[in-house]
Amino acid sequence: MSSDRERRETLIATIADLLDGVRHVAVGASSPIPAAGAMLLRAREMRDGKPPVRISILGSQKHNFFTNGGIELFDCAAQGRVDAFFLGGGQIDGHGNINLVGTGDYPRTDVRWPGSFGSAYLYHLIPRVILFREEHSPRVFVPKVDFISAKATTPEVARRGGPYALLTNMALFDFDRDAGRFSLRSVHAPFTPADIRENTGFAYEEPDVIAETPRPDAATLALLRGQILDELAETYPGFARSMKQAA
Amino acid sequence: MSSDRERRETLIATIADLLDGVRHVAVGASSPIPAAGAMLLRAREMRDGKPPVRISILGSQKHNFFTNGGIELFDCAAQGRVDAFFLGGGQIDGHGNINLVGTGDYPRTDVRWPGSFGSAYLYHLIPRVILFREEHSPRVFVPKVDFISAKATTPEVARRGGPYALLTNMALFDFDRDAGRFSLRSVHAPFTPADIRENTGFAYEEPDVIAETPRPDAATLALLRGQILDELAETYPGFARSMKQAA
Amino acid sequence: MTEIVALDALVSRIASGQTLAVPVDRSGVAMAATAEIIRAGIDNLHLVCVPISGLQGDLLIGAGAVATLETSAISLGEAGAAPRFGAAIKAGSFRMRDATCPAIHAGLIAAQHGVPFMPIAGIIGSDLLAVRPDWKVIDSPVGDGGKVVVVPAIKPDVALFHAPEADRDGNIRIGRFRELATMAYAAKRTLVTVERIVDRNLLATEDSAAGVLPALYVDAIAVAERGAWPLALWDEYPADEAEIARYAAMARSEEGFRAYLSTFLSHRKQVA
Amino acid sequence: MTEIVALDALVSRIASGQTLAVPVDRSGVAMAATAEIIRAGIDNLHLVCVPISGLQGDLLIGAGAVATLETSAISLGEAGAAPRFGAAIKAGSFRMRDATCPAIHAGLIAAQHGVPFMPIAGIIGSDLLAVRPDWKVIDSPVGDGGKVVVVPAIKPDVALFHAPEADRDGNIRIGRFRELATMAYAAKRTLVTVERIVDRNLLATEDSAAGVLPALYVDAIAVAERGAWPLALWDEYPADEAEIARYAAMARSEEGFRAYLSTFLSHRKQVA
Repeated sequence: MSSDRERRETLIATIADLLDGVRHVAVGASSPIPAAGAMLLRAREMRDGKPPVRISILGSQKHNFFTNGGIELFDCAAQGRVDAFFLGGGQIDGHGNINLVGTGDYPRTDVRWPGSFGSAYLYHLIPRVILFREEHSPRVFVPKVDFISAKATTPEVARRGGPYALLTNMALFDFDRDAGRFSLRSVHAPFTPADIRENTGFAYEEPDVIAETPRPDAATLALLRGQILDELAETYPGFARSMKQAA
Repeated sequence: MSSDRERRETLIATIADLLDGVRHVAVGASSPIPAAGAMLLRAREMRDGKPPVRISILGSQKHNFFTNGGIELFDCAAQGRVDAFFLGGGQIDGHGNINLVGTGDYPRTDVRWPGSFGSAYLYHLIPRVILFREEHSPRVFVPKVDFISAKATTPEVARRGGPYALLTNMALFDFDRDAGRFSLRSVHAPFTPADIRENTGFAYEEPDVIAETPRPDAATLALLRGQILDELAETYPGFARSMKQAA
Repeated sequence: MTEIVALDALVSRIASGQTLAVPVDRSGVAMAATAEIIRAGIDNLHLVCVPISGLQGDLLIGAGAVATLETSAISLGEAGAAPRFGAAIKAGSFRMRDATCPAIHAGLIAAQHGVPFMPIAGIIGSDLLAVRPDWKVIDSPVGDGGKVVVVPAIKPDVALFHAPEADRDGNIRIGRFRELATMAYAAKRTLVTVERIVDRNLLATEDSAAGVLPALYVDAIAVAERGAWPLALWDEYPADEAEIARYAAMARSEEGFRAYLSTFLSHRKQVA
Repeated sequence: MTEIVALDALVSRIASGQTLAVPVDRSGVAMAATAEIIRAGIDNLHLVCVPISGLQGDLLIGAGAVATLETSAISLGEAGAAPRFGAAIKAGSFRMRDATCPAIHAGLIAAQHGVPFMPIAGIIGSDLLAVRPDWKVIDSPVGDGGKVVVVPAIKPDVALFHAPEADRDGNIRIGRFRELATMAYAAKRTLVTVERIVDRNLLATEDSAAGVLPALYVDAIAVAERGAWPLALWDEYPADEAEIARYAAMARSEEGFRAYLSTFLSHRKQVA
């Protein structure tokens, strides 16, 4: 149990690091780990006397400072007022394209997922899209997605948005927008670069030396286990409870 | 004074008749006579047990049932939810085109009026636009306007809106959209068809027999001088007062 | 003129084959009216989810009421995948029109403004463009002439939602859920169920008026207490997560779905 | 982060040559800030009136602060024509961009949605199309391909208005005057003067939140009591019709205008 807690803590702290410098981060509904990462960033910036960080949690009445209905997040992103967002995917390919629709031939797909949500739009408009998918397996990370819900790079049109990093249960990748491919940045203990190769269905850059994803330092852990879990409990009571129980 | 009051009463009653059958009429700011006509229609329909008539008075907080800001009237018209509206014009020509910009060469016009407001848009979208201009003179009613703020007919595009009638201090004209011209319907006493010819700078159809614009009947006058002036006083206190004083 | 009618009379204004726009779970879903739609046998609907749906969409699909589904997603949220949606996709039992959230908003906004289409940012490169031939990529007629996606206006025959309250004039309190207003602007008819009718005029003050859909856009209202159940109604009651989880489990099979539906319809009947 | 600053500090965020969007008289016009703009000598402005203006526009024109005027009308309403506007048109002292009300809204809405243009109904046949070469007539890429007008996005450098109250977080109460929100969404920066700062959180309830422009869009706020005077502020005070009539009379001549302006600036200074 404790290792699952440590895994989550590492993911949350890694997300906070990936968000460094953003002023406004939006988080989808039912995304407790990204939300916790954003809250950790906010708490750390406040502690350090830096400008405040805004967090919008979609579907939350409490963390909603929008007043113009469901379109406002999308408009806000189009206006350049959202710096970071999270997307997942039933499939993610080596070019950063994501599939939220299904596998096999459209429309009678073999497996059908809920649908593309706002991905096709937001991927173009939010500068720092963090791909977050806990399951790290060849069925998720494929050479080519069966359906492109949202395309990572489109040289034919100007865009400010796109993938920034890919975070999984096993590793952290950077995304190179010019090359249109991922590069392994660090591996979470106890996994090895060989584990990553084995579980990733797409090709990616692999530097000679691969770092281990750092564990959060003591100050970060204190913040995370205290204030952040309390804040999180307002929106994700079940998740906060399971993190506390694991302590 | 009494004749000025009678003139206004005839205009108001004529407007109510022109609005017969509409469910939603919008009235511009500072238009007490059109507003009074709309209120007279509403009172008469209510008295006769007919479906209610909605009146939107632009810029009025009291007669405003819009909640989406300044664009809502325009959207509402585009949705086909506004049946009637009033437009004036520094110049109105025989094709029904109106000029709210100025005379002479644009942009350094000899006379400059405020501007086109929403006319260029609403003329296309509101089925029953009543042109209302009290001054009946050749400088207003010209063969061809110097600047077309809003065009009356555009065979090149489908439209539901356009001029329905032209009401002045002297006469009432119908507008024939297919022919793109006005036809004299009635003349207000004491004027004669010859007066109209003399004071109208554009050509128009003139039937063999020209009716006299009817004076409001007793029931209408009672409604107008009582309930309508009271309702009007909320939005146009000065106008209502001057009508009462003239009694 | 807004009429205040009984729930079955409200729903009788929806005809089979019409385009029906419904909101996302959190904005106020007319679940009682949905039960009545199914009971009345209204079908062949073109369902437009603004911009996604959950239990309501899955129930209508499972009941065979949907001929065309236009949505950016169908999901039961915490309770997982929408089982009847998945089964119907596999069976090919309706026409699927996959979208992305802001494109559905944009289509309704085009109808709000009375224009045939709206340009929309992003989307280029997505396979949605391949499966939505009604969406076009054009060269922008202004500026640098770059590529931009345009989507056609969405003009639903009926917009249907649930709200906390209406006043006697037919004004509806929608709070910040302005997509409900957009749906109503765009739709030919708007039908609303409410928890209650209040005596005060909702347009009386600027504060209360700001969160109001005016009666002008509302054709009929019916009172349906707990009318969003088992979904949440903002400011009123939370979602009944246990009930939604029960649905998610039962609806995995066609038989389980039928059993759930039967109980659901009779439960809603009792409340009404 | 919204900053609460003094009026002169607020106005110092507007630079000569910028595009400044201001609302129609009834929506909340920042007249105190307008006096400060003139006093500070900010000029060469591209003034966008949303969608028309009155006293504010005429004062700025008379003071020589306007290089380009984009509006659907300038009028003092009951008090008649805007005299400095008329005089400046005759003198050709600024670039005039005549518009029609919904086209200005549409331009701002394009910026709100982050698209280069918006289609708009009507307008065809109007000479506005001749004098606004930035407006285009295109064949609709969807539907029957009929002609439709498109207008480019309007992205003001600064949106400036006056409202009754802000809370300490920077949220602004705008009631039903949603064009104020549209201006803020479209603008790079939004500056707001208010009658007062309140301690309660304006986003606390759905009712109050519905009439709020969130702090996210607001760069700076200054308190300016009776900050719309002599114009009206909804829910607060009516227009000072006598003062506006006095302006209308005095501003008929350049000298009269100068005299009025001098008194107006010192009056506003006293209030501030």
